[in-house]
Amino acid sequence: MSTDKPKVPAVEGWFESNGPNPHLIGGQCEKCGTISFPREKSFCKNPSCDSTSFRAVPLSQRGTIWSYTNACYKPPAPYVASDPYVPFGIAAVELEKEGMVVMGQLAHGVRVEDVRVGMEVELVVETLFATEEKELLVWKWKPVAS
Amino acid sequence: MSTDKPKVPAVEGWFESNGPNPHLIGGQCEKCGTISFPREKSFCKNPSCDSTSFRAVPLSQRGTIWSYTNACYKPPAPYVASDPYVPFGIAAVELEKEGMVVMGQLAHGVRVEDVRVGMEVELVVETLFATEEKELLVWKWKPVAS
Amino acid sequence: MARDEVVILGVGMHPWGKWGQNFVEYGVAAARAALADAGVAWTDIQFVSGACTMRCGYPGYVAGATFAQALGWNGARIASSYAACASGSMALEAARAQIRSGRCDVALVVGADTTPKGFLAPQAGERPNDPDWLRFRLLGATNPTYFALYARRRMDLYGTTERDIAEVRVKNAQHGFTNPYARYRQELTVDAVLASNMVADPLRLLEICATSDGGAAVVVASADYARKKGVTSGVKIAAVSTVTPSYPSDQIEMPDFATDSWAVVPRPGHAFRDSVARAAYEEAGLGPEDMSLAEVYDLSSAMELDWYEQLGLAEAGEGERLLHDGVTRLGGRCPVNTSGGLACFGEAVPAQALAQVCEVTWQLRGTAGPRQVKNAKTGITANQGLFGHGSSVILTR
Amino acid sequence: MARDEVVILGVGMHPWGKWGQNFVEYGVAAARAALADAGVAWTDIQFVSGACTMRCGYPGYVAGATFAQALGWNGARIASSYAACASGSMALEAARAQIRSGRCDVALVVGADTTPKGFLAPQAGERPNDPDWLRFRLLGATNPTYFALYARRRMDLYGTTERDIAEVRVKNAQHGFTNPYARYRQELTVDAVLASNMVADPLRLLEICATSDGGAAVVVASADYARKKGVTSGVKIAAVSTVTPSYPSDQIEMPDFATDSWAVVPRPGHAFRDSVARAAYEEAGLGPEDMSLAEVYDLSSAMELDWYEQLGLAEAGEGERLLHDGVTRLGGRCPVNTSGGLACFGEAVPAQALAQVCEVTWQLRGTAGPRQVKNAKTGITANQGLFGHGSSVILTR
Ligand SMILES: [Zn+2]
Ligand SMILES: [Zn+2]
Repeated sequence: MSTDKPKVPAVEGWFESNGPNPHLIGGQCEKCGTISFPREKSFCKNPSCDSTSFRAVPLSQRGTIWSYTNACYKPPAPYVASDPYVPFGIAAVELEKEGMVVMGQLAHGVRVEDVRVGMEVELVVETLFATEEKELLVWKWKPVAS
Repeated sequence: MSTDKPKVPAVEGWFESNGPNPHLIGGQCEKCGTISFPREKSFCKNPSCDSTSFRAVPLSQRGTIWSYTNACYKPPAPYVASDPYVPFGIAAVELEKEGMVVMGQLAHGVRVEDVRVGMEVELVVETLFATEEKELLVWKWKPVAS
Repeated sequence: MARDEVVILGVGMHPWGKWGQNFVEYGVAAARAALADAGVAWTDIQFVSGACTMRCGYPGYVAGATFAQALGWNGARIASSYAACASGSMALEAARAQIRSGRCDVALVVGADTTPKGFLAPQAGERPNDPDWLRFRLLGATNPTYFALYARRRMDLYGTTERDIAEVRVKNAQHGFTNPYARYRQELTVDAVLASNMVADPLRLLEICATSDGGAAVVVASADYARKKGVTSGVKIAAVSTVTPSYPSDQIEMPDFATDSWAVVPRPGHAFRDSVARAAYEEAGLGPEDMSLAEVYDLSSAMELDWYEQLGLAEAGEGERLLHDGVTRLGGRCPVNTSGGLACFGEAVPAQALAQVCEVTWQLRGTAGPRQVKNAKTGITANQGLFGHGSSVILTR
Repeated sequence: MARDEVVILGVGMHPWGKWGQNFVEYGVAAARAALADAGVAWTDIQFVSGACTMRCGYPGYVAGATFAQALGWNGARIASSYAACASGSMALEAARAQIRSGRCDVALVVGADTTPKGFLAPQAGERPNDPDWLRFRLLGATNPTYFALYARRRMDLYGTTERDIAEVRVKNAQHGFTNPYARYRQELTVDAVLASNMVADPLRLLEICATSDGGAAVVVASADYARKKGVTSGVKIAAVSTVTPSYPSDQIEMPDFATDSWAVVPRPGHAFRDSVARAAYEEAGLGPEDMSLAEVYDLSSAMELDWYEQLGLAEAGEGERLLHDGVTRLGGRCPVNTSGGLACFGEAVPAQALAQVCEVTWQLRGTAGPRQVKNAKTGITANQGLFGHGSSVILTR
């Protein structure tokens, strides 16, 4: 999958892919501390809070699987599928500290048979798809090597 | 504007372009006689009529201008504009017998200065735009030569 | 706080299928059927409440006006409501509110759709601000992805088996088998269901609802108007719930990437989907034990098991028992999806919540034919549109 | 038939302009402003009525849910209404009906949009069944085409001059000059207007409204709720008209190619646009002579002259006299578009009917600053969405 093309995030500002500790970037309300993903920048999602100030915060790199599935058929556009199509897994992962569930693809090669509800996973960054010029990166979830 | 490419209507079943008497094709309710354009095929537009049967009828070739304007700027897609862009006129024409007003472009070369409310016009068929393979035809309104 | 009873005077549907016509035709056909059923002339209708479709261009966005124009402008006031799969209930509530506020006596509610084949996909174009576009782009997360997450969690937590899920599908096939409005009318075996292709583990092709063309319409009126028409024992609307979640919602919902966070504000006492029927029961002053039947939103067959519990018919994790005991089967205590459900209809988004109302109406009138629930007195519908649109209607006679 | 008064507790806007943000931000900013103005906490709102935008993906379609989620889920019931340019009034009526039917005491109505530059154009894709697509494809008929047809007919029938039309624009520039929410705040001369490029004869660039980003919100409540909040002399909703045409309609309407036919069924006694305000006057029990001001839909400056007559402020063909006599200017008997109108704001479709309500509310409260109408007691708004959506609101104090 990996090429010499430049690697860029498939979405701006949602995750940190450089360095040894890739992680999602959440927003934290400067008034009430509520965390959001994707990062809220305008209005706090806490209905009792009228804040409009937020800081970017790294989300936990590890969590536990809330649930999981896979995509046996090629998803429609705007998804850019591999050709030939290779099914991939998807997981919803609970982050304990943040008190939230975040979706992501399962890392390359991880099948639904390899995971179960409650299993510990960690965030990795992998290629989502490649264009002529570059590789588009996205966050994925991978079982923690035990 | 005219080429050797095959000429086909830009829309199916809205007007008759062949022969000496081009005309719009309306729908007439077989129950109450109400006329519609574009041709109604499913349900009568007369709220007191529950008919679902319609016949195709030719609409009057002549009418009087209800109002008119032009398009000084190039309309956006899906309009296919000439390049370079040439402004064109648009008229809403009242058909006496049918008791209705029908829009259409003004014939090539007819400017807003050439028409006025109440003026008699007749239907002509002209090229709307051309693709690599064919010319697309549409109905237009042209002042009756006096 | 109810001051007025609102009565269902007439219902009508256009059969579900893949007909290749404009959605307007299905809607007008359903509307004319409902008007005929009600014995009300179109020209007497004072308010037209359309459920929008986003797939059919401008006419779909302004569904109320589109149907009013196609039926022939009669000067009625109009509304066009959108709430994804819950649009029909929102449109029904809009009409009910007009009647209860004294602004009209009789209203027509219509929903219809023409749906493309395959996965529901976002419209063309780059829309990096639209979460519904991004979930396809970044995750390849289709609608079944979300249903599968719920199903797989249920399996891992409660021990639900693939066979259990298939049995829901088989039950609904048996129910819908004789429904003339259903698209899929064939009996199925558990083995046939389990032999169909996996789409999103653990959900198979036959356990995920298809996309359909279809239309449904309802004529509603004030009790006074109904009396003047000589209708004294009609079907009444006891409740319409159109609730949204309470913060923080801990259920991952289409098309979101993440739930709210419950780190700062604790989770509310009840989950969002539990609150949908709860609000309806509260308004009606009734409970799950009063329901003679239920029409629920089986986008996946597994989801129907969740609904048993969310409607209060069973405790959490007890849905399978209900199924196996035959409680939710025709002849059982509270048959679910007597129409055959989405399994036999497929989604026609703006029409489906109204189709549920049609089915419950026929059941309460005792005119449901071979799929009739004996002595049906009260029925509930439930569904949910993405972006937090809960929907539940309770009808009584 | 009115049983309950519905009160405008608060109004709020986000300034109109080209800000390049997501529409949700404008809506939430307007909502927070309206809540603050009303002194009502968001968590107390029981019903959220969103006016949809079709340009901003799924969040735009489900505007009610989108704003509710962005403000923080509070469990409120929601509606999302679409009626093109009349969407705001439809959303207001949805909220009013909930209050009048006793289903809630206080509701929030929100509309916001992000609008692209240039002509409003249909979404991409081939949609040969969609008249809104076909009018672009076959005729190159943009929105200004229709406004120009009305204007040119007026000129040929009534002798309206290009100068008359420009003078409407100049008046509205004078009105909007000091409005902090307006996008265009510059005084204009007739010569400057007439020097701007012709777009659709006889309409020039400065006489056709631009497309804008913007947001507007209104908090409405039952009279009981208002009293409990200590509000006893607030602005009240006297009428909301959301009528459709009566068959056969002889006015060519966007996006149609033709009118109805009046060969079989004779035309009704009044034209569609005349019926819009008429229905509002009827509900309010008031007439044009009672109006202290009006906010009308000047998609083109010429259209404002039509509205004078359609609102009953002048006989047909007498609109120009009203303008020249200064009746519709600040200081006149019934100033029109004191806000500056769409000429100074530009279209932000789902927000604009609500922006009209904001302006009339400020005028009736006497807080409109330099553009205050003296002793304003009653105001009317009027606009129209394509596909036959009439809209008019009357407010009183
Ligand atoms: Zn906060
Ligand atoms: Zn007829």
